[in-house]
Amino acid sequence: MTAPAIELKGISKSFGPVQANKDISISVAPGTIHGIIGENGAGKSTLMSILYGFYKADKGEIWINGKQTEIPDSQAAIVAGIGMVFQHFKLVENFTVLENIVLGAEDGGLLMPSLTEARKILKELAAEYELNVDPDKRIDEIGVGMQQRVEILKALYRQADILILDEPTGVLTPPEADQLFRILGRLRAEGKTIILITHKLREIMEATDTVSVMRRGQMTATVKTSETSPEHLAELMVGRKVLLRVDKLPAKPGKPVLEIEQLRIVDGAGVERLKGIDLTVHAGEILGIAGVAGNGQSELMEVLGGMRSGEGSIRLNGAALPLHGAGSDARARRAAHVAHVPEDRQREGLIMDFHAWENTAFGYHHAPEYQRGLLMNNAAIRADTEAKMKKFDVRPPDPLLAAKNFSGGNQQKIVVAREIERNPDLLLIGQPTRGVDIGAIEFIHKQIVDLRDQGKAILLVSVELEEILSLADRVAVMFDGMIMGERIVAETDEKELGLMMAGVAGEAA
Amino acid sequence: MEKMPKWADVVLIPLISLMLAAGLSALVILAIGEDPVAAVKLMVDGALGSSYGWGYTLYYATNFMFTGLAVAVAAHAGLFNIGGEGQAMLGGLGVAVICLFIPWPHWTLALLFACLGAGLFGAAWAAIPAYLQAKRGSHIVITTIMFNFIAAAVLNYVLVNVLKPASSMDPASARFSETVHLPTLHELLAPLGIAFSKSAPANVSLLVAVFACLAVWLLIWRTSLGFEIRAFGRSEAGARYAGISPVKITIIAMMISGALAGMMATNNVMGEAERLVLNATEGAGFIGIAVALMGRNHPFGVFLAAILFGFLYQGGAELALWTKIPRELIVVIQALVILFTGALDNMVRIPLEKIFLAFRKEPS
Amino acid sequence: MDFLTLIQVLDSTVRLATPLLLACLAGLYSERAGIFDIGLEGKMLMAAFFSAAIAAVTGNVWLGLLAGIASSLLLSGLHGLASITFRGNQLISGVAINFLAAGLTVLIAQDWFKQGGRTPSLLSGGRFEGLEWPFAIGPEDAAATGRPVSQLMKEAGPVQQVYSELLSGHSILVYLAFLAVPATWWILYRTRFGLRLRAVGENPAAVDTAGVSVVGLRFAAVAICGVLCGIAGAYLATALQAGFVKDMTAGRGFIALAALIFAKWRPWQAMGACLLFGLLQAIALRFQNIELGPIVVPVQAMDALPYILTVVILAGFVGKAVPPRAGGEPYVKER
Amino acid sequence: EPALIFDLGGKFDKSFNEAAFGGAQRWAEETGGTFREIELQSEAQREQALRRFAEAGANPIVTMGFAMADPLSSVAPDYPDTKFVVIDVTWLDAPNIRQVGFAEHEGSYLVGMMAAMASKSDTVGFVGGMDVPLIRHFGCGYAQGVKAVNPDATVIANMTGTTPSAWNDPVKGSELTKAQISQGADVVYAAAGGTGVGVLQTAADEGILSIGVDSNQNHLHPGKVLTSMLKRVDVAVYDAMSAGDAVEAGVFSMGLAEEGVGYALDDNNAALVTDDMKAAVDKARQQIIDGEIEVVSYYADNSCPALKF
Ligand SMILES: Nc1ncnc2c1ncn2[C@@H]1O[C@H](COP(=O)(O)OP(=O)(O)OP(=O)(O)O)[C@@H](O)[C@H]1O
Ligand SMILES: Nc1ncnc2c1ncn2[C@@H]1O[C@H](COP(=O)(O)OP(=O)(O)OP(=O)(O)O)[C@@H](O)[C@H]1O
Ligand SMILES: [Mg+2]
Ligand SMILES: [Mg+2]
Repeated sequence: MTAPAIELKGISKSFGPVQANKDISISVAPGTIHGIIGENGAGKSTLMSILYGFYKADKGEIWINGKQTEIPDSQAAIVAGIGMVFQHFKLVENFTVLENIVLGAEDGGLLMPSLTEARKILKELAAEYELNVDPDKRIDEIGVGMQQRVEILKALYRQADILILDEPTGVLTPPEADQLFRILGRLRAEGKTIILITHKLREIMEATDTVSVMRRGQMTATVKTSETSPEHLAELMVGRKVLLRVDKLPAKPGKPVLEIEQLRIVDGAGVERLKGIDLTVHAGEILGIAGVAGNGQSELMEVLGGMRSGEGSIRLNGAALPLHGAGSDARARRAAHVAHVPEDRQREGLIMDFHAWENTAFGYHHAPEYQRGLLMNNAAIRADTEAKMKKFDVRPPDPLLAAKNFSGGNQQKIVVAREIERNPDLLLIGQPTRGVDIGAIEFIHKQIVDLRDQGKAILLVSVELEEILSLADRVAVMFDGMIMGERIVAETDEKELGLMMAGVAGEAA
Repeated sequence: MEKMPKWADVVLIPLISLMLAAGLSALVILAIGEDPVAAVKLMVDGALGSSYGWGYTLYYATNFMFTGLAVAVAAHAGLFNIGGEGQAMLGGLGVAVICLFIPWPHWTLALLFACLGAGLFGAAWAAIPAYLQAKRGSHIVITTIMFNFIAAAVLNYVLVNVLKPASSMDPASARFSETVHLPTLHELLAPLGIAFSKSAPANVSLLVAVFACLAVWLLIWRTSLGFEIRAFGRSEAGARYAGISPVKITIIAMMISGALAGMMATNNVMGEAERLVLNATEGAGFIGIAVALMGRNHPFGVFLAAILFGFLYQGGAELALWTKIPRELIVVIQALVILFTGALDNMVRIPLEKIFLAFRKEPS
Repeated sequence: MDFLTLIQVLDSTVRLATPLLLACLAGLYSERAGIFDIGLEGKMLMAAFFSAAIAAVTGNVWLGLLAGIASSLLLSGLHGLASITFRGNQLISGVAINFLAAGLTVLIAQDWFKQGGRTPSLLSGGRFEGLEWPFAIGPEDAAATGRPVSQLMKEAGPVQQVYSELLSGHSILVYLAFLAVPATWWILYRTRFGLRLRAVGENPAAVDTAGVSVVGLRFAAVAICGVLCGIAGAYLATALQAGFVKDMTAGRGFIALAALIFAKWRPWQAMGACLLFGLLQAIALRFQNIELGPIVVPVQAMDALPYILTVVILAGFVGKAVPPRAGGEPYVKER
Repeated sequence: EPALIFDLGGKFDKSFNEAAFGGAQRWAEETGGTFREIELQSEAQREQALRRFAEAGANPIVTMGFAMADPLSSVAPDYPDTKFVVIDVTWLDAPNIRQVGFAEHEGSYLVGMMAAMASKSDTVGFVGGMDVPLIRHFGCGYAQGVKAVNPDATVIANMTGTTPSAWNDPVKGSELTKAQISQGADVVYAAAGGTGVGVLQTAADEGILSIGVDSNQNHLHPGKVLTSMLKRVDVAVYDAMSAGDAVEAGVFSMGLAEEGVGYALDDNNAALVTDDMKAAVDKARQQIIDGEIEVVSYYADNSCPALKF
């Protein structure tokens, strides 16, 4: 029997008070693809970063090919034959592809010979694995799919036998993802060992040989893929049976609330991010926007929320909202009864160092009920916060605790409470349940549906198709800054939407 | 969960940093062959042992309160205003213009307008780097440094070519008229029957500075503008989400900061020298950095730290007067305070956090 | 202005640009590696003092140079400790270092020499003296002909004037500084070290995950910065002048910083910027107010011009200065 | 106990302030007394230093330089029992200030003559410190001396700056000297406080002669400093300290007759000063004292017959 390619024994790691990995052990056989799944924040990236020497474990042992190996830094990992493609790429943006690949793996003190040599090897690798990239393009000139290839090539150039990929398909379209899996298959056939982190059960089922499940820093199970099912894995992931559909009555759409026509955005670098969007959201309905991350959904939310300017026209209840200049900022949007739960609550929706009560006023800090003469009425804000915390079951219900000291789900509840309780005409809500535990997911979903049933319009952006399918009434798919098509949720399925997400246009709805 | 209780952050860390700085300073004094204990005694005596000493300590402290507040307000907006020196110089120009060219009937009125003039000049000098940062992305630290030098050149030019009276040799403005003379603590306290040294320069600007501390506290923690400044300082993306204009807040915060730095001139130019001289600021703009760091950007902390530095300054002047220790000792102490409370903060913080974490873990 | 005067102004430009250039290149290494350094001034000042002090005591200028470099390196180490090891604020660390140098130099000078914070004047062995090139007009020619050098120079042809006045006669550190420019270019763009250095200033995580030590690279960059600042300081005290006086750097560290931004962190352009700023200084030194027809440019305007130009460049009105992307940020892996 | 306040150039400027220090030192050695002293770092400190010494009971308080005029005028009335002494100020109106001025133009005249006699190129230089009437006063006397010997000689004059930092900028002194040398000057007179150190250094490096000021600076570069224009600040300080708190207030002028100014002759420059030179200069000295030669003062109508600034 051959020794496992990787064996981790009792790995623990904490970041200050956060225990990211607790006594984790895992073993991966050589020449296999091993999947790792788990909710956001479960500790997957941390574990792999430890294996790659990026973080140092507090406790535990690493065995590579049957030998105990110290991996104090990435150099050691590379020497041990490990390569890793991080969730967030580690590339030098204004270097060329070639320079990125040789960085750290140069032979000799002079650059030119290394680059010449690397160019040759790169050509061979590209031919062998269908990984074509232009070695002289700068990283900031190529797309994310290309950048991922560069990362994979970096590992192969360093002759990695063990390849770790952290959520590689999050930024890829389905066809790109398919190609990736073909390449992985070929690598496996050559005897390389691959660890694949993903949230997508379908990818696990299709591509892996074995799969491990992580929950809250612990390894809950390792099973053969052939001996499990998506439902089983989901249960292992969240620790109990998962409710796949939200209970809700059919929508009763009313008059149009939000009408978007020919909306365009050109970013600072001159790239067109939105290429003429037309959308309508009616009162009493939830319109979901599906799509692979980075296809313009964030920009759409930002321009609607008043965080950036654009061209075209948007009307709210028939009245035009300015898209740039005076009156186009987020404050004006709030005044027009548009509420916005942003995609990234920690970066945008909250000030992490502010107390909960300050965050409750955040964005509405000019509201008359929060003022007393020239000063802010802190007492009123605190009382209001307490009421909202109670209603949304925020734990602990302490307005004086800083936002960063709440758990992700409770942070999200603070944001959702702040926005929904304003009783807006239009709610923009992005990734409402990202990194939120299952109990909070159900609660938040219910709040959204309730708001709809009060006859409000809701625009929901999510990269989780499942969430869209269970929550939205209508769905529009975005690809490359355009709407590929709209569907009634009840009349479509994952497969059709997946094709549209890949840029294959469906017939207009 | 917090890594460490708030009091440790606000009190313990600055205290330990200060002790480290003090310890090293003592070593420096030892190294140049002097007795640190005697030096400290002399400093305490000279700075706090008499109303004369207090008068100077408070005079310096007034300067540092203004510049410390200036750094603190900018810091709340996430901006490092290293240009307090230049803004204070321009503030001096503002005061000189107000005092020289307008015949004031009474000092109260003059002070009011001097505050305005100084604030306006200081704010204007800060507004340009702020605008360039907000609109054109120029690094504000570099631009404010550059503006310090430009301010020095401007002041130099104005003093030599414009304000210098024809008959005079030194590059300084004419003396202000008697009517704009600000009452010193001696004059203020005499009616209350309190005897205070006649020759110490601490004056009514001290009250302006204390009032400024209060006003800044209100502004930062009690007004929606302060709320926006703090929010922007913590997260620019968050600010944009909340409808807080980064451009507007950057410019406003820097202008408030510049105005505060400029208002220092009511103390040193109007209250003390009663004319504008070259280098009137004597580096107070830079000391503001140390003061704000020590005071954790809180007005009350700034108030305390300003008095500490006022003490250091007056004590240091006494040292230079009565011993062989050069005045530069204060510069070294100032450097060490900035180093430990600012740059080497983590050196104290990380072990402390570990200790607190260990204590918390054990019971559970 | 006649040709010879022009050459003389340029000659003085070269002398005055040298400390700027050395400090500017020092900053270039540090900032290209992602460590902002507003402490150039302090390091130069420290080096100026120690080089003059040791040269005065030993009478050997080379020992002085070494001492200057060592003292500057010490401050670099402090900056590294604060900004790399303890991930502190690089700007604040720089401010502290400037004050530390301003205070310590006077304190130590007073303790050692009791001359009010200066060193004794350096005698000839304690200074870097000008290197007369072969065939350049010099004192020997004056002695041989019995006429002053200035007269001989005036009568010489333009080539000889450029050769004797502008190129010849500078101290070895001047030539070293100008040689450092191509050397820096070569290191930065043609060596492995340069590639890594530039990378660590752009994205330290990329360097880290590529198996190269971020801390090591950054300390190396900061150390090179220290060495160059040390030479710059030693040049001031032992070549440009004959001894240390307090605050003798007089803002040159900040002008160098300005030049670095002006040059957008590139070596050849850094030389250009330093020569330009050196020229401004040379003009301001030689002429008080400059009359350009009806307008009189006050000397203060010349003094302020480097700073104004830098602000203009920073504002992006004339090209945009984009600093290394990771500049100023400590590399923090674990929050 | 007397006190001494140095001006911004600092106690060891080898020139003006150092001369004062020398006088105080001599007084201390001869009487065994002690004195307080402080070196100012900035304009803003002047008043504090004055007050601090007055508060501490120092008497007399000797101060250096015209920049003390303004602070003195506001501090002196507050301490009527304290005697203040100020060098280079003669226009204040206070009963407790002793104001000492020097006839710098007379001393400068003498060294100007020597410069003209030593020059081979018939071109001599003058590097002034801060551009104020006082320094023009120096330059004017110097130029008159030069022209007296050689009416065709050229005098190149430069000022270092317009602010007090001009007293302490050796780099600039050095650059200005280089410029003057390239214009043919082979004797340079520095009246620039600490800046002069750079002037003398460069002159020595480039092989021309220089003339020091205030203190005897001949020893700085033996054999290369032609002479020094002595301004007996040391005597003024010594006298004031010797008189103690009984020092007489009022305005005093010290010229050649009072031996308040002169030129320096010692071993370091003996080889440079020819007998002819010495004879001519000593003769002129006597003639000035006797009123046979009138050296025009720049102060008379703020202009100079022999030199344009
Ligand atoms: N560098 C860090 N410093 C401090 N805490 C961290 C750091 N990286 C991760 N954490 C914390 O450790 C925990 C595990 O994070 P990790 O990134 O490993 O999760 P994950 O399973 O990869 O999640 P995701 O699916 O979102 O990528 C989280 O609570 C996270 O906030
Ligand atoms: N650096 C400091 N120096 C002195 N006191 C401080 C400092 N920082 C905070 N405090 C005081 O500590 C208390 C808590 O600080 P802080 O203002 O951040 O808390 P808070 O809960 O927001 O209270 P508040 O609403 O009164 O501002 C307040 O009374 C404040 O004045
Ligand atoms: Mg992850
Ligand atoms: Mg508070």
